[in-house]
Amino acid sequence: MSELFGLWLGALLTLGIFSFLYKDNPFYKFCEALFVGVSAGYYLVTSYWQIIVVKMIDVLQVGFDKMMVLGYFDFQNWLPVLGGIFGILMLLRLLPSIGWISRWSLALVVGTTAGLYFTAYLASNGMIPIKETIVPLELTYPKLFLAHTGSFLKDIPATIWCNFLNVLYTYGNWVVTLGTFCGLIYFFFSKEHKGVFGGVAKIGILFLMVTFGASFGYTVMSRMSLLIGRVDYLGTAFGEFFKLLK
Amino acid sequence: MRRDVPIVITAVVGVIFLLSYFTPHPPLNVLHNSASDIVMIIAAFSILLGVLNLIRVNLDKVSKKKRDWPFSIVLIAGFLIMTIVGLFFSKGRNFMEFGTNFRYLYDNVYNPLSSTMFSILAFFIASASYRAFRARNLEATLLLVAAFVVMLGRVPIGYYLSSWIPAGFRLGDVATWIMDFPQTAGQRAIMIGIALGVASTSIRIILGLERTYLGGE
Amino acid sequence: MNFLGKLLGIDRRIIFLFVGVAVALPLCFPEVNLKIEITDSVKKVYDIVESLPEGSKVLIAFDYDPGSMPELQPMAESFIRHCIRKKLKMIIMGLWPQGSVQANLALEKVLREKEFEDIKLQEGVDWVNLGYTAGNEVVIERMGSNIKAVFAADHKGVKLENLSLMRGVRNFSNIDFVYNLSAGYPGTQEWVQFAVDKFGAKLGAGNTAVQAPLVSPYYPKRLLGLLGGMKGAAEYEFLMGFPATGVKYMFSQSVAHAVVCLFIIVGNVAFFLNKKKKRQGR
Amino acid sequence: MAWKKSPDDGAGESNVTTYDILRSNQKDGLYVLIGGVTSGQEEFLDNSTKDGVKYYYKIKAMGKDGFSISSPSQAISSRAQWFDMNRIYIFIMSVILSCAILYFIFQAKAGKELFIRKIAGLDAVDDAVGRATEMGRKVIYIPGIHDMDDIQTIAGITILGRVAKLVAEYEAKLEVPVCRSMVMVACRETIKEAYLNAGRPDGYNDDMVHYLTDDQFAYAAACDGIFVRQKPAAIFLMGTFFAESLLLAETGNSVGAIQIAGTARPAQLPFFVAACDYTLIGEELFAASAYLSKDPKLLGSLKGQDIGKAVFILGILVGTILITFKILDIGFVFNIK
Repeated sequence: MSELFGLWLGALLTLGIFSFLYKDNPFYKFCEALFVGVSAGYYLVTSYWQIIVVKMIDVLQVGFDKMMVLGYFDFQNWLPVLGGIFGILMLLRLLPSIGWISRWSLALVVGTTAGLYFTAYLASNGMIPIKETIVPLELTYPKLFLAHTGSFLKDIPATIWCNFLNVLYTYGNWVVTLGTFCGLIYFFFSKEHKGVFGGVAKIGILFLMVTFGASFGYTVMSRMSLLIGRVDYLGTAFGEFFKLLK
Repeated sequence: MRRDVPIVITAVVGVIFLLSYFTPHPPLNVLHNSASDIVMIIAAFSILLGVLNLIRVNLDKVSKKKRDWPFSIVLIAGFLIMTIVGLFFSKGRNFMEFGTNFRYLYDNVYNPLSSTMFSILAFFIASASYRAFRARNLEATLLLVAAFVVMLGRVPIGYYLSSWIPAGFRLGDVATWIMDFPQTAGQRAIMIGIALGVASTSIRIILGLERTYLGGE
Repeated sequence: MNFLGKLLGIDRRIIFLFVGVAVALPLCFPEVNLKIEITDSVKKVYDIVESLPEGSKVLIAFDYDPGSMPELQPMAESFIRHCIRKKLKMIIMGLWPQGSVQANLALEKVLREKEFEDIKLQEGVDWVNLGYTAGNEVVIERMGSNIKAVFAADHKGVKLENLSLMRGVRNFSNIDFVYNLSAGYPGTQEWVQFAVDKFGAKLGAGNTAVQAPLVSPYYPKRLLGLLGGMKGAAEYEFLMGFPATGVKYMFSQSVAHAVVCLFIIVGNVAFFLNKKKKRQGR
Repeated sequence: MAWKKSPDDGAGESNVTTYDILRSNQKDGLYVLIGGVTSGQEEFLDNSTKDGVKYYYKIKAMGKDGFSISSPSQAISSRAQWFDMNRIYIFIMSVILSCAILYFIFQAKAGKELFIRKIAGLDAVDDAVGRATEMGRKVIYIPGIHDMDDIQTIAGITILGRVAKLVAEYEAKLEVPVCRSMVMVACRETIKEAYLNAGRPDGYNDDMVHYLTDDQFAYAAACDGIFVRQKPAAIFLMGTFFAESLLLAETGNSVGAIQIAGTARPAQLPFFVAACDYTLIGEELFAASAYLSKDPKLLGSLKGQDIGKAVFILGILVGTILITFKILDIGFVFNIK
């Protein structure tokens, strides 16, 4: 029974969110408020159990045991203390007179981020794409074929099209190298986009537009499937409801 | 103390973590690996600040009977129920196991709300593409054509529309070509740019040139 | 305002309505049978399962969560259906915490189907569910030397030694086919890099539409077959001669895509006519 | 470590299927299984050692019908290094990049004029805030959904500093709903400082920034509610965004707000391009705060970035030519281990 109740509750909330598509209304406001409250609670609970308990208290416990039983100090197990101290400093915000101390925690977090991101991004976003872009370019003529069925006249459009696509695929790497080059030129800040430089930058923008269009079209499918899943869920819930009515 | 200590902390910590990438030697490697945990712990503590702010703002709405105040009661109630159930009535740290009260709320309240909000994207993606994909100029046309071809190339309609062409050259193959070549090129240019932007921002932060988030005296 | 102007600035709720109907209506007519072009990579998975002799052992890795159910659950169901038809032994596991739960849902659903009414399958003999283990690709790597070192017991806590199906299963060399359902990390990429490259497992996979192009370069050499998105799920059901959820969803998705495309076309036609009119008016 | 193949490897019936690697602290002690490889391989890398400790290894060849164990290896110990030689090239790249950026920062400090091209999205910031003032409606600023441990969030907050100063000067109204508690604290500090610099410290209050929830979709639901009910004149979306990008941008568009967005998440850029008036693409997000501040030191760092870009472009061109004519593959320089 509680399972069925849960299903209907979920279905009702689903409808509440969908109602926003028509316009803002009390039903949506209710769902929104509930969603914000419940999710804030969810994150509080998860942070407590999975971070404070697992990543701090448990680790410290092991460090403490190592010290007591094995008699040696394992640096790694005591690092969470650092997090704890700066976490508590953060909470000093609640006391207006010394709230400014929380800036120390912010400074620690921001410093860590700046240090780690510099190399991480240089590696994953800088070096690796460059390595992947360095590939041999095709220097030969493409193989053209006259007709795919034997009779050229019968299917001129198809043949032209096939050759066209064949050429596109043969010189694909040229497109990648050229596109990466022009795209990077677009990002130059300290040179005015004029003359030849401006022209190349313009081609760069065109490449970016194709990129955006393609990844937009690419995402449509997965978004549609999410909606299909939701609508099917609603269908199941209503199905159960009508079964009960009968 | 208010202004200079944070700048020193940022600079010192920044340099340590920058170097830790290149040094597999203790204690730097240990620090490098524990960095995300330390930050997570700080974030976990500070979540209390946000939650108290949320409660305060909404209590304020209720007490002053501001617009839509009844919904603030719903919000606070939702928060309290979820928190109390999760902390005290759901098998402690195994709170997400099947059969716990917390899990029940997660599956039947949180999850439907979350996945519905996610699925609304299907509607928005349709209205955004109707409005944005118009052949106003060359750039908009390329955006439109690329989106259109990739969208069609990935479902059976694309196959029906181009079934007169021999296999290997159909709409789906054009879509693949766009994804594999020009799309890859654009992505790479963006990614490399980002790497440089991040590097420069990091250096500005470490040098203390960007410090608005630390406030003034 | 004239008609064209109205059309260009159409209330987006009308578009919402069309999309909603396009998605919901096809779901109400599951009988409609779309003709589906079968992709080679899907046929490969089907052929491999067809070629396995009765009693072969198949490992099914469920690496996704409910977020990807619409795409991957139909794939899981039809693969399990195929295994039961061919009387194969199924070893189920998950690298995602929710994976083995999804597996149970799929298994329960298939076992309730009419086709299998008379078949009594026994857990531990005909299938086992090893549950979830944390560790991502390291789990795969360690399974390569000894599965029992990674999974001591199944999801109900029964020791592996006491499961007759697991007797004689030491590592990938005792498994005839591995099928991975993946929605991201860890998933097919990790299975290819560890199970296939290091231990020579035979791997087929089903991926979400977003993931599929990322792993398609592995096909056909390192990845023997691949199902991509709802289309892949529908194709497999088609091959099985058992159109079910996948075909139904696929139909819905096609109509929805068509509606979005039609709107784009209408928008552009209206845009150009309007521009022409304005030019004439001037 | 390496060994010789078993004679049975690849030979008929009693084929070796796998090699198990066993390890111990003592030569005759208890050996524990630490990993394995399939037949045909002769190498194994042990990543689980403690530095300075001596280890002994044995190889166990597993066949279908049984196994055989090798005699113990020589004592081996591993040792930590102060510099990871695998990362030498990225180190060099880091040094070049840092030097270029620092050099131009100092040049700018010394008073050298630097040219920076126009960035349309940022030139529109003024208009957007001005419009909000005229209409008497709010400016809403969303600094993404990640925490302070993401550099995009930090970039978003530094841009907030510049926008908040404008808002203070124009005496418009600003609201910043946030998704993370630390971001809330940082945003408050930022806005307070901006109001102070604009000479309007009394215009600031803490309630301009308020926390909603950590959850991405609940946050999006609440922000959509705020958009629809408050009908802001301008919306800024700057930082890390995931799927909620379009939920926010499309609702913002429907209420007629001027929207300026920026993110370095390539997957979300198309949605901002489709639904917002202006979009800062990737690197432009990181350049925005320097651009808006017009501070020569910050602008200098942009010039330094361009030097890095030139080096990368050169690397790609030279590398491609060399590999096309089969002279040399310099890919290893950019390899990351």
